[in-house]
Amino acid sequence: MSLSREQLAMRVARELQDGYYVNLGIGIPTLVANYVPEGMEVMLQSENGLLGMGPFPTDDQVDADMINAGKQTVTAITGASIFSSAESFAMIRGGHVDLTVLGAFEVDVQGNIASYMIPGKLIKGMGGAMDLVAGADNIIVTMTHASKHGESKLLPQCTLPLTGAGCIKKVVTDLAYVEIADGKFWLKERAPGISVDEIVQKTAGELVVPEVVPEMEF
Amino acid sequence: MSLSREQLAMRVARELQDGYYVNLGIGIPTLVANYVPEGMEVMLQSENGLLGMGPFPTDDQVDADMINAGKQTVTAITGASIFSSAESFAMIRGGHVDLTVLGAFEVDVQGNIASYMIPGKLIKGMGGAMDLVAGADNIIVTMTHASKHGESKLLPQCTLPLTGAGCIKKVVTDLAYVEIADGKFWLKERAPGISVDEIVQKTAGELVVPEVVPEMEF
Amino acid sequence: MSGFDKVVGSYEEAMAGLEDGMTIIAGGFGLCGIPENLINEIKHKGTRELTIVSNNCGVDGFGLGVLLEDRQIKKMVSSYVGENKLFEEQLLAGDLEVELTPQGTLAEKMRAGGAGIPAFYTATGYGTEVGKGKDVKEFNGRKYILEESITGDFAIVKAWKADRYGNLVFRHTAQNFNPMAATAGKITVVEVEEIVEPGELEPTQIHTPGIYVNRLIKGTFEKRIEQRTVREA
Amino acid sequence: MSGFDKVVGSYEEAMAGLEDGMTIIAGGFGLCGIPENLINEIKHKGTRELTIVSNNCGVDGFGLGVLLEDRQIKKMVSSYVGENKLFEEQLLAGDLEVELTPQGTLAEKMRAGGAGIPAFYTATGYGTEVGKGKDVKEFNGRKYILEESITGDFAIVKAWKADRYGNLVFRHTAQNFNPMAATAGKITVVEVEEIVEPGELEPTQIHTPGIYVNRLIKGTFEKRIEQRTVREA
Repeated sequence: MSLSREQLAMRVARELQDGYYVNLGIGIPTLVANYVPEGMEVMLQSENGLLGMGPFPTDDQVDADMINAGKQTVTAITGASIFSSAESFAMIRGGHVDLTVLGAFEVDVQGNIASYMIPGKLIKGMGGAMDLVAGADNIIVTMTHASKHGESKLLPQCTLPLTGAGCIKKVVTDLAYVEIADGKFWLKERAPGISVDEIVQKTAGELVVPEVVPEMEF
Repeated sequence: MSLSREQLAMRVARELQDGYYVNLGIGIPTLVANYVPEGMEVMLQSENGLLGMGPFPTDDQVDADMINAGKQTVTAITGASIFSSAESFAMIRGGHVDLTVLGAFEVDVQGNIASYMIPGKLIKGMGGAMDLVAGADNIIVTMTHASKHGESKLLPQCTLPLTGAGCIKKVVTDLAYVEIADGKFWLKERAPGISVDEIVQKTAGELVVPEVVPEMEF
Repeated sequence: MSGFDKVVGSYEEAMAGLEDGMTIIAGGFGLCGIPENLINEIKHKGTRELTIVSNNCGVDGFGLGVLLEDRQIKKMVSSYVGENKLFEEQLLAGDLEVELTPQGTLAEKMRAGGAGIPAFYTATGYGTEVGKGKDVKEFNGRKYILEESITGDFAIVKAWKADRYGNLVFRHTAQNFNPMAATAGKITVVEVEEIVEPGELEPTQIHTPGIYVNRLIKGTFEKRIEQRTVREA
Repeated sequence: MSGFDKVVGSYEEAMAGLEDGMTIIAGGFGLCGIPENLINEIKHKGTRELTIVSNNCGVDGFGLGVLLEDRQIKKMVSSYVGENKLFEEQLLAGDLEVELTPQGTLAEKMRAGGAGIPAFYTATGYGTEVGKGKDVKEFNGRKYILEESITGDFAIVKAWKADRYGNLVFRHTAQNFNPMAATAGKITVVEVEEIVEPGELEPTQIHTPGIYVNRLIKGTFEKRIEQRTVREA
């Protein structure tokens, strides 16, 4: 079975380390916050200017002046700091965020990522995504391995406008955990019950498959 | 009689306007604060990160954490703000300070200024002076017209390392008020009792002298 | 004393001098911390052919979105404009120009504009559409693109508290782009929830020193919420 | 929980890993807001061949000046170094190198270093010794020079209050270069007068978010005054 959204988030959460400052993109990445391992503490950075993002507010805590980068009402945890957008992106672009998790439309064997625009269809803008992929050393892309129509999203070359060039090294999909190096995808783990054949078939870019491909653990 | 330090400061103070943000350099410029015309309010910027510098503290107000750019203990007035050096120079370099008053060793007909270094003799550094002359539109240089040995400080070309190139338009000396434009000095006012001849004689750079040169008022 | 009293008496006075074709830099992120009344005054004034630099363009019927209704905006410089249909319509019809700018680059361009830095290098956007036609330079083995700063004829800003010197404090995440916007306007206009007595704001805790502020007005705010998300108590 | 507890137990631990030949960025202006005990620890440690980036070099016998006594400094990057004789002696003897950098450029270089901006254009220093050999570019009819950012192996910072997350607040004008220095160290070490409980610092009033801070220690400070100037009461 391909991973559920929750399982994807659980797998990504295994990459967390105690004391990490983490920026989570909209969608599946946001769910990662629900699976921080016990005894571990991470601090969430929201690029509109909040370090130490807490859970959604209760009804009586809702405050229009307290939102996250997805424009949702949120709270701040103890130890949080709040600052300007310039300061927020100084943090991000200066490489101070330990881990960035974001979604994508496509990635390719060169580590390129396309995630913000489908010409003629979707022209909303990149928001902070270009800054995040350019500023972080440690990025995890989460997405489905293929589109609804079965088209691979792990390509020899991205077809959509890029969000960033040569910046992606780790991809967690609903089928596999794949790393990118030396112009190739490297299969590291498969989702429980998913065959290597299915992953190979749904990966358009060159994929290096080791003799043994362990199943993901959560 | 050539102007005293206090008279120099008084003459410069006539250039103040109500609501001006002003940066005063060390020495004579600092004295300008004592001659702000009645009913007028100016705010002093100190480049170590203080807008709204007040007088020196009384003995019991002295605080090691409260100093000005000259490293003297100071106070802050009501309405002051205190910030980082980057913010302070963002203000200065961004052209937000209305008037800058500073001393100099030499100025020349191109509006160049030399004020921070005498090779082989004085190598203390430029501090914030290069930022101030590059960031301000409205700069007044105050200095003696000539050295103790009678050598003019208003030159065809500065001989010392420059603090800034082409940035000075107004000079108040102990003998005259001179403007700089079109590669020439323009004599605008003479100190009370000082003859035009003496000014001409002590000005090495080309000086344009109008038919009537009014005496300075304070 | 009057020289530092930035308070003006009306929104008309606050936006006096705004003319067709000008560039306005606006604070706010989504609908959070936006100068809603100053925007409404621009709508009321009917100024046209505006270039607006703002992270977003409000929503249909609120925030900067209201300026789309009478086609007052010629061009938007934004990082994300996905919240309004009218925007999309005008964009597809060619009535509106948009310069998509990465959010961090946008914030930095405003800061640079206010700080006298005409341009800076950044890794953001290198190898993408954003980098096309821009100078590229390598530092320590990595490639960066040159981005130029932004300044505006006007900056419109929303703060929480101010004193009459124009010293500003922002509330929670309503700070966002406002401090940078405040530095980058030839004329910076600020609306606030509360004007306090001089001396009430602790000097080291002022987010925006009054030197950046030209006009100040106290407003009342709707503070619409774009995505109300709550959990069980 | 421990992951965010930046507090270390000793000055030795605070400066652990400092090696000969490293670059240290130091906060402070004159003797105001200087990390005096961290500096003393460097003296005690005897590390040599250091490049120190700091607006000033203390005075003879206090602040960074103490590192001159055993010739621990190879190079200073500063805007003003006129306060110590030992400095002048070593400079004239060729034992010490100095890179004079305009104060605003120095502050901006540190900020840029922390913010991932490898270089920026500035008008400061154009046409002077400072501009020699640097790229020149014209924007809107004015010429600017390209200045590169600075980062350090260590940054040493003095703050007033901190919580154990490393969130910092500075006191009065002791802020100066400290916030920029804090962003620009691979390892940023901060000494403070007081460590408060998490939550005591208002989130919007934190000058330096803890993300920039690696190690934190509570010290006691002499706070020497360089120019005591007073008026009659």
